[in-house]
Amino acid sequence: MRIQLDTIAYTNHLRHISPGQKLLFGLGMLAFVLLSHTPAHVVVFVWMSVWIVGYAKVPVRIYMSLIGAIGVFLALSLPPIMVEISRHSPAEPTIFHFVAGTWYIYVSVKGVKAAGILLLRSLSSVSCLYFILLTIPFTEMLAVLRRIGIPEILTDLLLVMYRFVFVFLETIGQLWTAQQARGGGQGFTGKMRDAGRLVTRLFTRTLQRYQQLSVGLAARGFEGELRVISHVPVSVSKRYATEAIIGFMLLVTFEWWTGR
Amino acid sequence: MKKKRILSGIGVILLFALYFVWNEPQTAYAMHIMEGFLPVKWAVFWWIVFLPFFLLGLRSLTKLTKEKPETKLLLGLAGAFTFVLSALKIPSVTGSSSHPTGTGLGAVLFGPLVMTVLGTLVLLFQALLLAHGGLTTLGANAFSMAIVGPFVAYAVYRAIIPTGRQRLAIFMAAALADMATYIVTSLQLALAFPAASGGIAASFMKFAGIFAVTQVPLAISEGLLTVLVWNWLVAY
Amino acid sequence: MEDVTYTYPGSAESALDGITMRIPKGKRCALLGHNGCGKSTLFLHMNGIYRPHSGALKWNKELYTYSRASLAELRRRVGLVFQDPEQQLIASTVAEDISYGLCNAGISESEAVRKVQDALTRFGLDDLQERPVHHLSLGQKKRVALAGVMVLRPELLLLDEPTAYLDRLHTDRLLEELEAIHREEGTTMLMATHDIDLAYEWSDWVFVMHQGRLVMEGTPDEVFAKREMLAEMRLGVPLLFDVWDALAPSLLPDATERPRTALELKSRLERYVIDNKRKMG
Amino acid sequence: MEDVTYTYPGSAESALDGITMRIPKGKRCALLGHNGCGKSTLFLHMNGIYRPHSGALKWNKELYTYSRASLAELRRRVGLVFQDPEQQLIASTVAEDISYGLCNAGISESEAVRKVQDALTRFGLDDLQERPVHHLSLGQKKRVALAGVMVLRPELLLLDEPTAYLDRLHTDRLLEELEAIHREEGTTMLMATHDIDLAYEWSDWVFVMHQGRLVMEGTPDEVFAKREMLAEMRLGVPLLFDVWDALAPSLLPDATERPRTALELKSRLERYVIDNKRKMG
Repeated sequence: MRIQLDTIAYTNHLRHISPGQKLLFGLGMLAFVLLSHTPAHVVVFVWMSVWIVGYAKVPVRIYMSLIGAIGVFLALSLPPIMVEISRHSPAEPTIFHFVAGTWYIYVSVKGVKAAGILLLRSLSSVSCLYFILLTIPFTEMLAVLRRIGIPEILTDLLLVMYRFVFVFLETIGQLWTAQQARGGGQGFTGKMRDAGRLVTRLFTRTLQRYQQLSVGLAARGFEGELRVISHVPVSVSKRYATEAIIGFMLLVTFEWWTGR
Repeated sequence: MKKKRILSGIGVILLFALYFVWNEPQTAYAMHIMEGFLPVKWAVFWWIVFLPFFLLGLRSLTKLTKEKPETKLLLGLAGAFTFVLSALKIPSVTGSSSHPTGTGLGAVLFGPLVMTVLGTLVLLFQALLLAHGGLTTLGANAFSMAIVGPFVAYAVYRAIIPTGRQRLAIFMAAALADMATYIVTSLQLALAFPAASGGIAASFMKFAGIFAVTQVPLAISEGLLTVLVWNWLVAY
Repeated sequence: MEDVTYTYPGSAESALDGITMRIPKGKRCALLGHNGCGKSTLFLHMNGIYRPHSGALKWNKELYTYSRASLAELRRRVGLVFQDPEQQLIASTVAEDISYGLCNAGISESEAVRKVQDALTRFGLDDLQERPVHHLSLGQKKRVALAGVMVLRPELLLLDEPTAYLDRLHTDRLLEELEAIHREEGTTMLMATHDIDLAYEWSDWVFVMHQGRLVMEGTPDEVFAKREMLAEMRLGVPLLFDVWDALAPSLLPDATERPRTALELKSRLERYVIDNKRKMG
Repeated sequence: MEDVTYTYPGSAESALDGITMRIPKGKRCALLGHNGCGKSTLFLHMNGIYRPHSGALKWNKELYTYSRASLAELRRRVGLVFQDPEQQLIASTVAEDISYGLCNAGISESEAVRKVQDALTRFGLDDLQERPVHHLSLGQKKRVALAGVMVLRPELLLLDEPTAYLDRLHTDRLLEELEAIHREEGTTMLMATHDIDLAYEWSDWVFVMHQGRLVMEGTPDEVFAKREMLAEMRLGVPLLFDVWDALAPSLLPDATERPRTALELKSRLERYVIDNKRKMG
């Protein structure tokens, strides 16, 4: 089984640019989004989309569906922020309101505005996150983490996890297929038992894997360290670096201009 | 006038019903606060609250793996296992599918401090491989899922186990860990977005009320599932 | 009557590329091809797990409808044995696993218990019934997987590389069991394999798949006679077939039937030698 | 010089029951036996992962000492390729994984990078080096596992069922690679398998294990000539061997050497047919 985002990260057109450069850029933009205001958010979203679709050559259709999924979720998270419930009739201008018993339920103009601002901020930070996810393969991210001095225990755990996440996804997919092929998944109790069996089988398989892996790695000279030599592209692209820096400076100016 | 009020009441109910039907498939995200959703001061605040626990967990982990290097492999596999569980759809009491968190079972098996580190790494994977949650909101999400969840599960399990009712202990541990996670998430959102009238308390009621529709059945489902798994594991 | 027609122009990965095939009822069929040629994908289509992007599948001239009830019915009729039994065994003990399909088919408990007992006896698993699945050997796991499928008495049995990784002892046992099933219940069988010697020895009808297409079908003699095509796909030709082709034209010009096993070849040759000596003498 | 003597009276499961064997240096050896006869356990002893309950192992006449340093040294000299590549691949990309053993051996980084590059080229993995392991096919994973072991240039290479689950195309490729390694580096090889046809075609020396004991050893011709013993263990006889035995006494009474591959058999038979015709004519 494959995870779409992971697969794209290995085939995107910015793959051979130094992951450090891309990570720095992505995180920098993310921090900028959190500190800036709405007009800048819109510009960041558009600019990051250009990086992702234009430079990294992620198919537009895939990118749109990724953003769409997040958008739907965000839209669904907004009503609790917009809707106000009060015992008193609203003091501020409202878009509409109901009276239910002694309760007033209303949506205020201010609330909608706040939700809109939040939506744009989220979307633009998600586009920064997607830039990181779609252009930096996990292995290279791990190499960067090692280099900046993240404790070894964490990088080792991440290495083992990353390797076996896919093995287990495969296993769970196969077990699920087998359950379907044998007529499983009928009714709530049936589904519940099937899910329970899946988890149980996966658990025993995990323990088996642990035994196998200890032996397999011992045979390769494992003594507590999981050191490998990562081949990480180091080419820092001047062209992209220039655009990133100039763009960032323009954005800061823009933010200063509009944010006053 | 009265008639109109009743009609509008029904309208509201219908609207909410529709909203929950829509919201249901999105429960995958519901326990996570999305990237960029929290204002910067709250994002930083939760990172600061989260870090001491994480570092404590890390310290106990380092000690553990120094003594027995193979533990590293076991924990890595356990992390992968938890991640895969969180990507698994389980049937929910309300009918459609939902996602288990696995923190309850993990805390009972490995202890809460270890689970804190593992849970955080699982959240990091969800952010990096699936774009669930985010990097700036990792502190807040890890606090609710990887710290509060496991500690509640562990405490509940320890509290009930002396009564000898193991299944109940497992069920409550898993279900209450889920509930605690969702309550903390609601609180985090309420703190960040206080209501115009009624402030934080009113806002908390709104978030908790809405999440309750999806998260309470899910917590019960996860509790049941964990008991089923536990039964099979104990039997063999 | 068995009648599966199936067309499916390739997806992005084009696992199956416009395949049309018809499985003859009551025959033992072999499906030959390399790893990744689409054999497993085809099986998952026949079992109704995957739906074709285009084209359609039929069962007894009736189209697959993919409604819940018809799928449940279909999966009772078409049994699928996976290559890796780890993948197929779901429950924790042998008896429980065999009962899994029965429970899903909604058979009453007393009936199910009886059937499970029958199956246990039938496949020589009586002693193992309470054993947890992860304590079994590979050969035993494969037997349990087969029992769990056969207990539903499917009309078509799909076997994905059933002998993969089994030693000869267990391969022989498995083939004997399949033989018995075929003899007693007349189940139609379709076995995916890349072992051409096995396919030659065992099957009545051979399909050859290559890169998602069905490239050949026919009786074993017909298919293996097309040496060039097989060589091109690097599938090879059964050893016995090769030997016979080298010998027969000159030694036994009037021989019509090919030997299918080493034993058969041996006895034929011995007869020939004796005949020859008599002629000479 | 290669000299492993090894005795180990059985544990509770008696996986190995007093085995004494000596692996001839520079030879390609096959270790035959059913699944679960103790082949894998034996390998894990040779690699120093398990310690015998009694008896001892020697390397070049020196006893295994099981100290940390000597174990590390031993594991560099004795490379072990597992049946399931998932078991020994740990890093996330091909190049990283191959470097893992080198890092453990404490080789300097620049040297290691060079060796990894060599190994990538050697095993035709250049195009895959940045590919994550989970995007590889089974055959590719096996190749990476082999490369990760061979990069340390072991003197003895242990292969546990290397052809399991591979189709003929990939089996052929793997055998070609082993052949090249053997030719160029003279590595001693010991391959556990239950594929007797493969063992017959490939090996210079054959060991047969049964229920934790070493029951036979010798050249392939010697071992496979003991049909009764092989039949008793239900290991069977290579098909080629069988066919040849059926043919040779009557057709080619003066033939001394047996053919080892189907191709060889075929050309021998063709020559015979031509000779025969000439005689007749």
